[in-house]
Amino acid sequence: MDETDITFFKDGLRLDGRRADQLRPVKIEVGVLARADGSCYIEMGGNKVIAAVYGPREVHPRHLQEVSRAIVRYRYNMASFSVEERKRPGPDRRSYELSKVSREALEPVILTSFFPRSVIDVFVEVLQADAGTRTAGINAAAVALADAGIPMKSMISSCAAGKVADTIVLDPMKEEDNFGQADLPIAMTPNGDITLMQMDGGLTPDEFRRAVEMAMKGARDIYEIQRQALVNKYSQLTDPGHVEAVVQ
Amino acid sequence: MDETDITFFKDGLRLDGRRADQLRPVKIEVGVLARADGSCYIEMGGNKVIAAVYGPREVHPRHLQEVSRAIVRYRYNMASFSVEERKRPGPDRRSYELSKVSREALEPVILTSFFPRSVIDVFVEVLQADAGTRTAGINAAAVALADAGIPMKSMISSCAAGKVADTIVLDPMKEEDNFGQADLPIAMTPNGDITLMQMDGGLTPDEFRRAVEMAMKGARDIYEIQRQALVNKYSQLTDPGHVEAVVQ
Amino acid sequence: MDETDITFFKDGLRLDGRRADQLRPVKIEVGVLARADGSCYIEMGGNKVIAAVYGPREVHPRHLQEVSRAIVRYRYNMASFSVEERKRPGPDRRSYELSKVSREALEPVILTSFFPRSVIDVFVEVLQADAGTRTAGINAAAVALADAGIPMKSMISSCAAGKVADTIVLDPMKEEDNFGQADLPIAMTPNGDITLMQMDGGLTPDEFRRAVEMAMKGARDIYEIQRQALVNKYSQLTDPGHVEAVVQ
Amino acid sequence: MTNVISEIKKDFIYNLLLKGERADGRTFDQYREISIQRDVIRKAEGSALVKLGSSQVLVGVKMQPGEPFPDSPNRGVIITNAELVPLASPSFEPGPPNEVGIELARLVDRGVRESKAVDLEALCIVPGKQVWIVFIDVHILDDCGNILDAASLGAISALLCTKVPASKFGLGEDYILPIRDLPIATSAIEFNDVLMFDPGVDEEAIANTKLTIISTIEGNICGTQKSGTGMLKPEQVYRIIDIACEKAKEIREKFLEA
Amino acid sequence: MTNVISEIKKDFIYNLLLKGERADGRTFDQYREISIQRDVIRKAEGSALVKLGSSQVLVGVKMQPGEPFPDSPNRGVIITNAELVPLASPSFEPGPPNEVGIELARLVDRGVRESKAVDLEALCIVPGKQVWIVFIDVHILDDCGNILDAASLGAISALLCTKVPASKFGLGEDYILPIRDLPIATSAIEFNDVLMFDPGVDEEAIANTKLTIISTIEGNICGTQKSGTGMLKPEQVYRIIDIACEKAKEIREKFLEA
Amino acid sequence: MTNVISEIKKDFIYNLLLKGERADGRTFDQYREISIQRDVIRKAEGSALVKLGSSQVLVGVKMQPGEPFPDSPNRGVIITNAELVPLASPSFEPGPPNEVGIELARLVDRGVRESKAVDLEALCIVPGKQVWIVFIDVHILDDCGNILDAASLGAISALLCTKVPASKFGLGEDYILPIRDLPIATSAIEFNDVLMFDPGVDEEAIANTKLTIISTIEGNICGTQKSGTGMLKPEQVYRIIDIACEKAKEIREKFLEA
Repeated sequence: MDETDITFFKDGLRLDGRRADQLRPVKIEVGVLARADGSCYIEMGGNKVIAAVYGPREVHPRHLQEVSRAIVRYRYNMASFSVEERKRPGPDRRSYELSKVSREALEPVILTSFFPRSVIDVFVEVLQADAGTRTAGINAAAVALADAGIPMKSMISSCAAGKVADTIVLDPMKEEDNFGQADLPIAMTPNGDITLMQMDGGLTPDEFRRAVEMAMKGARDIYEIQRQALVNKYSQLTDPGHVEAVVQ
Repeated sequence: MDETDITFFKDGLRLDGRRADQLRPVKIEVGVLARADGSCYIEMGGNKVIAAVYGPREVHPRHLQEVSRAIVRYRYNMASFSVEERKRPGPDRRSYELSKVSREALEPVILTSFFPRSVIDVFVEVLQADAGTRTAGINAAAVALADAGIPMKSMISSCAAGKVADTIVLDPMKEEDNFGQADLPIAMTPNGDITLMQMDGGLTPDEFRRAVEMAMKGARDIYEIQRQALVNKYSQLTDPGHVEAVVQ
Repeated sequence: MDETDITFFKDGLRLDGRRADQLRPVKIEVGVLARADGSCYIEMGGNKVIAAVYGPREVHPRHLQEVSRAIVRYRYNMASFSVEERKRPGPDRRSYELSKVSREALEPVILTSFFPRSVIDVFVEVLQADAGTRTAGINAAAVALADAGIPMKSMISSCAAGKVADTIVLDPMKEEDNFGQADLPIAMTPNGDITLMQMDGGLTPDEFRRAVEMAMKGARDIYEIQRQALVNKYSQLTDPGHVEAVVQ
Repeated sequence: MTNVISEIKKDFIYNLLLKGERADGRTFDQYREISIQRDVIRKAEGSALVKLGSSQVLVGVKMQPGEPFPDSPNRGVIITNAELVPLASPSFEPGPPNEVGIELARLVDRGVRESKAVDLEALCIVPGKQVWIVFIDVHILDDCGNILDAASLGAISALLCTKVPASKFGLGEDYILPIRDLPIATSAIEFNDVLMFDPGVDEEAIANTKLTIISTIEGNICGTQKSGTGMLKPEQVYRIIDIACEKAKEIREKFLEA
Repeated sequence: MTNVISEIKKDFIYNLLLKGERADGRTFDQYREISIQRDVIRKAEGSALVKLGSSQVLVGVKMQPGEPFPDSPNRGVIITNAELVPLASPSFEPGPPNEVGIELARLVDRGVRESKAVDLEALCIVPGKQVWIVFIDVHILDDCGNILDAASLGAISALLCTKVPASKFGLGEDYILPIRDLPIATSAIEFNDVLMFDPGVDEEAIANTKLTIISTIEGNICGTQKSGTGMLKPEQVYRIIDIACEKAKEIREKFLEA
Repeated sequence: MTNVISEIKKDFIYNLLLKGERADGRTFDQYREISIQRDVIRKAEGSALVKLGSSQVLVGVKMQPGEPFPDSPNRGVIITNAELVPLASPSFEPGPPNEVGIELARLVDRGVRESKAVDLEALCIVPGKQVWIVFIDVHILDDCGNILDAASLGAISALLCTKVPASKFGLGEDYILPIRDLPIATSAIEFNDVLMFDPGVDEEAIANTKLTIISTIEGNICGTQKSGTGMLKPEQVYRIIDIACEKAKEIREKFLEA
């Protein structure tokens, strides 16, 4: 990532008018798919991402079964038309890595021991990409897990911080991601336990701390939106017990 | 498919001297392979196609097994040298589609419930292609199934009709297929039950009916040749029972 | 392989100063890897090859199991940086063939019936290539098998002979291999039972015999080095029984 | 458990059919509610989200200059791909398209191609050298039955709002992709001699024969495909064609020509 | 069931061998009946259907202009491929060539290449830019044993009737591909110190060692390959070579030089 | 049997950890013995064999001219690949890189790329046309734990001795690849609130959280990655960062700046 002649700030505000510590608009809808056991659609800025959860269900092929717990699979996939230049269908090296770290971001809160020998499948489709698809995907996937009634220790919320023009900013958009100095996505529980942390670019140890703290603040804001989306869906239900359990 | 300056008819006859409703020469040989359980070689015009049947036999991998019936697999494959420009070995999207519809053309008459948990494999190799390889393949495969002693409700016969220079023609050859206005391959039982129907190009509903009827007429003619080929092979046998059953 | 203007001999010696029937320097180290059950590193001239043996162990996928014996797998692989022009990672057609003939060179001496339903995996990585990687790989693999304690009827030793400037030479190096007239690699037991024999180029039947005999002489010399390497490793052990058995 | 439920469902639908009814109260030739949202993906040159009852299909069109095929040097290229991603159905699996996905993509492609909806000659930039490549990418989001009709409708809808991105490649001003026909695919299943249009996913599960008819503005047929392991009488074929062309006309007028 | 039959067959052949006999009455160095039909595929530049007893192999040769390899800018390119399609044997599986198919293709290729049967320099069109690519495609149709010898014989037979399609590519008139040598592969299996040439499929199943010798018009050896998990004494190798060169001469004179 | 032994091993290590000890007597932030041999592969432009305790990783660097990416026409290209060949561990399988191998390659790549260790502008030959492609190939030979740190150290070590093969391609004289930074990856696992650097393979098996920090000469952080299915408190992250930068400095000074 190179700095270029781009002016990232004008009158103290970012290219899209945000303050340094401000999220892009977030919209979350729960239960948007009929076939999936749980699903969620999210918009974070220009990102449009949909997540579905299937399971717990039987594992194929069998030899992947674990005797004492459910395995979790996570498939991050970009639609061919989701990016500026058409992407060839199918997974590439980037999507394999993102699938791995996203799965590892969610697995710590899933009570996999409840479902030995089974699988919980999480499928994330990026329909439109605008920097931050992995965090959007994790946010949608966590809500979809709750919507599917998968028992979880807590919600997971994800957000990135970045560095542009030597300033730490929250939730970088495309231009800030492409030409910025660093990107640091995290995912965490409402308690602040970190389940995903990646970073690339260049940060001093002090900047690193400030970026982590800003990303955590963003994740907490997103958590409120996730919670509200689930409450909205389940508020009419007579027994919202498992939802409460999820978002405690 | 575009019309071009090609003159498709001369003195009421087609480029190869056929009438509009005439088949190309057909030659069928039964039992041409030693290893296969049943086999058939067919020439339809310039097409040279060979079919083999293996089975009923064990299914690998196991998870494809069906508890109440045999599964049927059909693999349509073109030899690299079968076409004008060398084809890369291995299946392409076209051959996947043709394999699917060809399997679905034969499966309705195969008594799969006789052989639970097993597979009937049909392999079709196009050695030389000249328009109509899918219909030739189905015709050969149906005879090979009979040759393998697979119990069938009836024979399946396949033929295409086309439209060239606004005329409906039977069994289009290469030039008519490449530059014609429509192609409509069908497969059917001797009773006229249709098991394959595809079409591309442009036909009015009325032309469509006439094309279907012409293709059915062609299929009936082919059925006679299939039947004769089987009778020729099995006429010396003391107990031709299962052949009779097949072609009745 | 074409002859070119290269002068292969000067004062009766080869480009690297060897006599026609002389091996390149050979260095063998046993037990160089911690994770593998047996391992061996070999240098033969400029070749640097490492072999590992795992097993007998469980077979995956299951359907490859043999009820009465262990199966043997052999994977010959070249590191991307092992050759002049970077090689794409992963197996190519050449490595599939070499893996097959190398496996068939070792399997005759492995007592596979001792380990029904299991697999003995032999992995060979070519780290630097300089003509003769298959023979180097087999030599290393045979020692690694012994190091893994796999019961064997005898050691296997491998060497090539070639023809350059109408002369039969032992253990061709890169230039002799690229521009020579023939290459004949063999593998054999210390008793002279041949387990690998390939050849390409052009040899009269008489030259063929002389090349086989020269290659067998080379293999016998390599056998001594293999034996010594194993003795060196196991000489301190109180019970060197299985080593003795191996190299007897 | 899932299988038991699905067997019960099948029996339920089966018994309804014998009484001449459908589970959701539709008549046999009635489509579920259709909605089309266009231009939903800003990064695509054209896009459409089609809902057919609960089935959801998103189609994106991307365009870029590229080389023509040697045998049609003056014509643009259409490449149609379908992803039956595992998000959309418990029966879809990750991996490259299987024969079901390939058949679907090829049928969508056939409708666009054989109806000559896109003027390929108009997509030539430099004869023999450079033409527009039109990628039609079908992304199935929720398979509640009859995704082929939805995908086909999504493809023509997305093409209708596709803007040729000429300026992005220094090839003049952007312009709307000219569309000359509006092919519509309509599919029916046959069961016990009943013909049902726009089958839901449970109806698809009990019937084993489907016929798809793709028809044009003129009321001509530009593509058909029988799928499934059953048989059809010629009269059934003709009956389906008659209704299919009528249904296609209704859908076309209501959603594409409005 | 199949396996039981095949075990009985094996025992039968085994017991015959111990008596010095073969199941079909042949002597140990006798080939099954050979037939070669050339030019059977009109779409190929050259083709041959070889029958070796019941084994059937079809070889097609296609040619097209293409780029030379950087390290041989003035030489044509030979690409040999073999398809062991599942039609030919219950033990062949669909999918890309496995190690058996790859070994077969590479041995056929080795015979053609190492005997210098095709004058690669003569296949240069524009030095460094354009040369003829010769595709030799081996299609196994029926594997009743010893398909390698049949494939190798098919390849040279197809090459012998290959017409270089120069006019099709605007490169002058078509001409017969010049062939300078006639490599013949002959294979023997070893069993109980008996050497049997041209093994049938059941004989292959009981022996576990095979040696293939490819020899030229001059009686020289241009390729050998031991395959299988057995061993051979040097004397056995030399014995096979002597007979192999003799057999190759007979086949060459009878079928290729006639 | 293997599994029983490994369970016993795990218990042993677990119990040691509870006592504040490691199986091999190291302190929690102590690395195993490191050795680096450079230029071990003559055929590579640069190479290094790194031993980290018993873990062994060989990295080779190859360079060749090629085309730049369209969006960076004046910059060289780095392509990093990692082969977790089955020779190195009973848990590695043949085949294309899985997600573990891909993650490792991408992290090694990220260290080199984000630290700007290689001056990509200096690798431009003809702007927009020809640049140097740098292939960094990581070959894991023996996985006794923490192969990422070893691979990362191997990559920068191999780059440090890489000679640009200009003369081979007629592009002037060979020269040493200029290196501007020395990124070092240091990884720690968390277990029961204990942070252990440079985990051995058994330690990796019991902990389920790892954090990797890649730091530069300046002491800045150019890459981090949490892996595994556990969680980390922010304070743990900061603690790891502090120690990691210190450890990286020690390793850099001892092995790369010597």
